Amino acid sequence: MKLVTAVVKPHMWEEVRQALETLGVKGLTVSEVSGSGRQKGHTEVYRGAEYDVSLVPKVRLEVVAHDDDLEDILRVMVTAARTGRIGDGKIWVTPVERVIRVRTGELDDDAI
Amino acid sequence: MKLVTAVVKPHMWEEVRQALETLGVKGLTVSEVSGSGRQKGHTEVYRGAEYDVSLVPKVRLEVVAHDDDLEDILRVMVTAARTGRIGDGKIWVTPVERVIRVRTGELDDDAI
Amino acid sequence: MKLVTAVVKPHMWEEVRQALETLGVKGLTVSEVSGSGRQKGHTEVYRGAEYDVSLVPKVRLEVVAHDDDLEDILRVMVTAARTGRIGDGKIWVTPVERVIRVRTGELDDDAI
Amino acid sequence: MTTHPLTVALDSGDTAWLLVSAALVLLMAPGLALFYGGMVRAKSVLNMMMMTVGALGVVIVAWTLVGYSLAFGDDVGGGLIGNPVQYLGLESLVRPDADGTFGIPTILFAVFQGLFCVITGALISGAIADRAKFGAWLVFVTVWTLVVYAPVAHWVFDVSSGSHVGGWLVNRVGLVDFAGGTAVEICSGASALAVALVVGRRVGFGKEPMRPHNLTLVMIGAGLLWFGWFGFNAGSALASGHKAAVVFAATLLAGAAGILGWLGVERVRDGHATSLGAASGAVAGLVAITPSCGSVTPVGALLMGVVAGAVCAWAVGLKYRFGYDDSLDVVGVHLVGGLVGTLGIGLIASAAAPTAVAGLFYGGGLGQLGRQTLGVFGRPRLRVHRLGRARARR
Amino acid sequence: MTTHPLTVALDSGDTAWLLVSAALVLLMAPGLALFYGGMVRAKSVLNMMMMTVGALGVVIVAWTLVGYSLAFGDDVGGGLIGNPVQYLGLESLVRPDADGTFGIPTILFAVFQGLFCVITGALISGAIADRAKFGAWLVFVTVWTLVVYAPVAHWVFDVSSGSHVGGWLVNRVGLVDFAGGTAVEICSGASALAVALVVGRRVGFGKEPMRPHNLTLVMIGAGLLWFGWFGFNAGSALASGHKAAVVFAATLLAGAAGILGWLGVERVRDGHATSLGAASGAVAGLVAITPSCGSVTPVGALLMGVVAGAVCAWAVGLKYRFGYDDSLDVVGVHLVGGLVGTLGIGLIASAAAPTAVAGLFYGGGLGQLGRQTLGVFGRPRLRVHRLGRARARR
Amino acid sequence: MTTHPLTVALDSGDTAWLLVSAALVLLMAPGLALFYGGMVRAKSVLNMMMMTVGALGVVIVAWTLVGYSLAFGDDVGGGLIGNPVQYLGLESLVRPDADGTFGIPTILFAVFQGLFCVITGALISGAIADRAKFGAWLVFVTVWTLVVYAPVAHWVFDVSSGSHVGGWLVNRVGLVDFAGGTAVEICSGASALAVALVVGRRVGFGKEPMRPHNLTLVMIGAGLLWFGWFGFNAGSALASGHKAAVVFAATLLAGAAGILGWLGVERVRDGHATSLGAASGAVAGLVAITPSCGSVTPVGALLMGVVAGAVCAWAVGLKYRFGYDDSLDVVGVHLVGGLVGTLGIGLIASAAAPTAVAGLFYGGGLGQLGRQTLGVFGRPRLRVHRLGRARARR
Ligand SMILES: Nc1ncnc2c1ncn2[C@@H]1O[C@H](COP(=O)(O)OP(=O)(O)O)[C@@H](O)[C@H]1O
Ligand SMILES: Nc1ncnc2c1ncn2[C@@H]1O[C@H](COP(=O)(O)OP(=O)(O)O)[C@@H](O)[C@H]1O
Ligand SMILES: Nc1ncnc2c1ncn2[C@@H]1O[C@H](COP(=O)(O)OP(=O)(O)O)[C@@H](O)[C@H]1O
Repeated sequence: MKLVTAVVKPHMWEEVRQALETLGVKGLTVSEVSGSGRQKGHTEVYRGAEYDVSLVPKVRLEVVAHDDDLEDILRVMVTAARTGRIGDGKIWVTPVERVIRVRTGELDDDAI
Repeated sequence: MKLVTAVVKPHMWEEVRQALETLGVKGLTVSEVSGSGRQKGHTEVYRGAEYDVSLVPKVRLEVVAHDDDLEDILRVMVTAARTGRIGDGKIWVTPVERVIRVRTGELDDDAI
Repeated sequence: MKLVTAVVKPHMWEEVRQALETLGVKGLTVSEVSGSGRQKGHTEVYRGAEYDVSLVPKVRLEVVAHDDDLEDILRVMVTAARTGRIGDGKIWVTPVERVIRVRTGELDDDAI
Repeated sequence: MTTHPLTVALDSGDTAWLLVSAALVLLMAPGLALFYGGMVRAKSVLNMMMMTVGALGVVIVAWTLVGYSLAFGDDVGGGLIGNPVQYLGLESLVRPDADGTFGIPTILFAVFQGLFCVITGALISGAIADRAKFGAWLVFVTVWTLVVYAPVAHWVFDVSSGSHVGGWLVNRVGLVDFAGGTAVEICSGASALAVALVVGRRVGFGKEPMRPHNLTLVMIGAGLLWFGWFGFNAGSALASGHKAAVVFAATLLAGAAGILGWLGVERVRDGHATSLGAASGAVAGLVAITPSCGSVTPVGALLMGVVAGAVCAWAVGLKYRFGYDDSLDVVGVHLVGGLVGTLGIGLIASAAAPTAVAGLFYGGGLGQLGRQTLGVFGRPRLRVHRLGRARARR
Repeated sequence: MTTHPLTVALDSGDTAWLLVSAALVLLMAPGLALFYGGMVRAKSVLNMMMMTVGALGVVIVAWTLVGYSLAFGDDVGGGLIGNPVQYLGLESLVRPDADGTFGIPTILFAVFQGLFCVITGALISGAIADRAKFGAWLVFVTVWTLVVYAPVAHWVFDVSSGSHVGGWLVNRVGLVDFAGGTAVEICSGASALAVALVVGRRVGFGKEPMRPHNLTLVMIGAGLLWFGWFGFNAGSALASGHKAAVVFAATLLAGAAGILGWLGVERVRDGHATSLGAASGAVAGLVAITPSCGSVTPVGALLMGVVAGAVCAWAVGLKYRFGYDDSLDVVGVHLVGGLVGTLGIGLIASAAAPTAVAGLFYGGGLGQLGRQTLGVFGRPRLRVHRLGRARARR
Repeated sequence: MTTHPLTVALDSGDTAWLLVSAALVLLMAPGLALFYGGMVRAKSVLNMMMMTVGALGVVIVAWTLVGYSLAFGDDVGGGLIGNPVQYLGLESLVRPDADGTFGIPTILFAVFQGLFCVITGALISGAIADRAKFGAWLVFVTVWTLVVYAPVAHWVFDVSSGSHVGGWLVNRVGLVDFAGGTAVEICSGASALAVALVVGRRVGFGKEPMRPHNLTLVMIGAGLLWFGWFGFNAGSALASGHKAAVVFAATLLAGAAGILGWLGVERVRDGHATSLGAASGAVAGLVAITPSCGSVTPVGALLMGVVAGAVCAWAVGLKYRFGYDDSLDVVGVHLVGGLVGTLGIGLIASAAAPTAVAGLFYGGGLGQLGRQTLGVFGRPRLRVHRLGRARARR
């Protein structure tokens, strides 16, 4: 099993979620984050004083997936989240050793 | 060493924390997230227009643990977080290669 | 490739970001979290009733890194985030199997 | 009801002040909604605010239709209540010839009094925060308006006509209650205690932390409340002159001193002052000065405020001891603060003040203290009695 | 303009009430900013609030320089507009001898009316929330002040002088419009419709969810608006007396009933009442009572409020049917509510009320209903016509 | 102090307006708390708001006990200060026979003036945001009330009695200062500069970004402040009539023009207008019109506002150049804005306005400009001198 973590632009996460749903992937966890990278932040001016805001708002999606679904998931995620402009974000995959569904106690592949 | 990530219902995290404490596990990191899965979101109506809110608020707990403690931790977490209703959440375990305590520079098992 | 996750004191993250920049590491993802550990929370009193607030605000930094850069990154992070007082936080490293840059579709080491 | 020459006696200055006062009391509704809304947990804030706004809706309608008549109509039942159809729908007050009793339009007096009822009713909602159904609340507050508030108002506020037995608390007993320490503060506090007991505790009361979620809202709310309170108290003078000015000053002074009283207790007991304490202290001071604002000198007002602030700061802890869940301390602040103010008149009223009554410490002997005590403790006993029955039935 | 003895006629009470009323109407600007600001998405809240604040800046300047003269100057063009240089910069109103027309200082009347223009203009911004450039908005609202509002105000509000043809809607047509149902509510609603059509829809309208981001702000805003509305309506009596009191009562009652009307529709249609509904219902009731506050009895005001609340609750859904994107429902609340109030006078006006006009249901026959209809439907046709041209040019 | 016939001269309209004005000035306290509270970082908001609320508590008590006597008592020390025991505890003002000097109750005047002191004191807290201990602040502001504010108020506001040398800035120097440009704005600004220098900079000043955390709060606060300012300025007329109306209009116009002035500078300098700029501009305009509101025509008020808005927008940058950390720009807005307004009188006062003084551009020559300059620059020198000593001792 794998954990797919995607950091994408804030208004793209809904697209990604819908794309995943077409694959039958319904479970996912979403959180608000900020990112720094090639995309520049912006400058705010308050009473003449400039403040550099280096962080850009992003949304992080986490999906625990079966090994077999991984390629499909990555493909639709990249397609759905892409705008082609700097700051589209990153996706990374880490190995998962155990999964448990709290409600039932089901394990691993059954729990996803 | 392992990283245990648990996504649970918002009002259950305190139970989980207390359950972990009985094991002597004190360190953990908590964040607010939203989840989507089998549990349905809800509909809000503003001035007659319906808005589907598909995400459900959840809390994510992250615990870096010794390999030996893993089973205990999973057990008490599942027990403490379970309500038996849809949306109780997921727990997943990923391998950890290095751990450092910032204050002392202690490493790995000493740092947990 | 590795994922370096650091949980540090809220006002230290900017130092860490700057330290990483001196290494040429620009990409990172930041989120607000709360932590529990050795550092005590505080007590708030409202109308004579005491409320224990056990969680302490922290900031989590996530950096996906090349294997070769790992040691340098850990070193500067620990140095930059250290205040020497309890609650300085933890850093942990997990293995990463795949990385994708959404904008270009570049893979793995090219995508970081 | 023929046209009579008294209608020319409308005073444009008095009317202006009462127009403003009524608007100020209306503003107390959003003020209270924010004050309460900031004190509950985040998930309850809209429900909390809706209780005040909903009360505004139904109470005003009920008051217009029959409430005002019940409170200010000619005696029915030996002064227990006013004639419910006398000013039905307030229709008869639209014509100018309905004016004349005071220097202000009668219809303005009617809505000013209606807004008192709104605030008193909305205050109660603080005791059942987090666990009241909106629909049930609307029904409750409507019934309460007609069955609890209107009679009490008839006894306390209906003093205009000497032939009315209504107003007996003031006319006969000799209670001094300028702007509603009994009808508003004690009544809302006692009703809140009753309702909190009937409705029962919140799930998790005493175990889960239920922290106020937004103290900035609490501060905005307290600010608007205080601002509105000038209309409440000084508007109750029903004229713009020396009396209103003395009352205004007392209202300012007691609120300011209330802040210091509450913060002082916090400093000593908890080690540091809090912003919730400052807001609560101001409100406690204002509650206590409500009945007494026409009876004390400036120093008396300061005393009243500082004592009320300190006593209420201590009284909000009682609910943990006695185990009733008065979520937002309506009892601790309004019932206790109202008692401090109403009984305090017996102690520190000054004959120099507009109501011209002297309390014990100002050379007036025990007489007024007795009258105040009588005025206060006649009614609550009735209510607690009824409440006992209500609980027994559960 | 020589010194004349009328200047001694200034009434301190009337003046006090108008000073307060003008301040209250100013407070409607932040009230509106919060009401609107809470309703947009989080990313637009500052832009939304800036539109009101910016309108306050430019409209007041434009009004001071020539707007007031255009609206209240002597007739030019057969009553189409006032003489734009008559009160240039309001300079001539600084001297006491400019007073005398009413019991209040003329300069106070001028700024009171200027604040009406500010609110009317700022209301429009709700229709183009999320997609207006600040600079373009400032230009628009300045031009609109001089080209749309000033003439309409000349027709509706300039009734002081019998020799003026301006004020013809009131003087000649016999329209009853106490505080600006046509000039303010219908005008802002119709302008909003026009602007929403010209500017076009938000990206994602009808697809993306665009939820109000902060209902607490909406509540604070609605509270301040209501408070300010007392100045708007009862201040329009231009005197502190019986008339102002009746108007004040109607303003309170209609707002309260509006809450119940809107919440009732929500309960039936959506299954539960919302806090946005409560705030919107109060505003809908206030909109409808604005033209009619001087013409109805208390029960009439309750009726007006409950009907306006219910009708507007239904009307805000129209934009989805017709496909125009009126972001914050200026059309559904102000245009529709303004129509309810203005036409409703023809039905439920009572001869007992200050304007002494009887509507159909109060034994007045169809006459006033006809006059109200004529007053309302003369102008919008003109405007829609112009709009058609504007869109064609795009 | 015997009963004298003058007490019948109380005017109910004037009294109504002053009752309202005093309530409005009280509302400036929460307004200021929000305005400041929104501007600091999230972690400081409650501390910031507490400074205003705490000041309200202690200043009102100090003022009631001896402050009012110090400011308005009979001369002591050759007019340096008033007799501190003359109106001890304001007790003597409770009886109606204490009235008579103006058409309003004297006790009302006393609390109105006390609220001025509250606002002036609370303003100072903006300069030391984020780094003041609450307890120390309470001590400071109490001492400041009695040692700094009361004497200055004695020189500027105590003009009622011709035999008083107090009021010499107005009576002798001929300074025109309608509602407190010197006593309030310049005094708070100069005190703030002093305190900021003594307390020193925030940790991280000039390095760490210290962004305002909640501009919506700033906007609410600015709205309440402006609303309250009508009471501050037009209430200072102490009567409801032509003068109050002219002052009211000027207060509205200068605020609106201030918005445009500040936003204009932002547009040119930074490329775009901000909501913090709009709020700040309104306040800057209001600060400048405070001394001058009785002396200018409407166009003069617009000028005053736009210049103050622009100059203050530029002046807030000075702290970075000179390296003092005036957290919320009390110096840049209140000291500078107060100077613009006070000196501006010498330039654009119009003889047509209530104070009947002509400035340089309105044909009045250099005389008034000289008097204004003298009035302003006599005192600050003293204070800076004292400050130098204070810093040297550190
Ligand atoms: N090495 C990294 N580790 C973690 N997150 C990263 C890393 N690089 C980029 N990110 C995340 O991806 C986002 C987009 O990256 P950026 O470099 O701005 O654009 P792009 O991916 O299009 O080149 C960043 O805002 C950050 O949240
Ligand atoms: N595949 C997944 N990857 C990541 N998070 C998941 C996944 N499936 C579920 N979750 C998280 O677990 C929560 C509960 O899941 P849900 O399917 O609603 O209920 P249950 O786990 O009881 O079947 C979700 O809200 C989501 O946050
Ligand atoms: N086992 C753990 N798993 C996850 N996060 C941890 C763990 N231990 C500590 N943390 C995080 O590190 C923070 C600091 O830890 P703490 O024990 O308070 O201080 P220190 O690391 O200086 O000993 C905590 O607030 C928590 O966020």
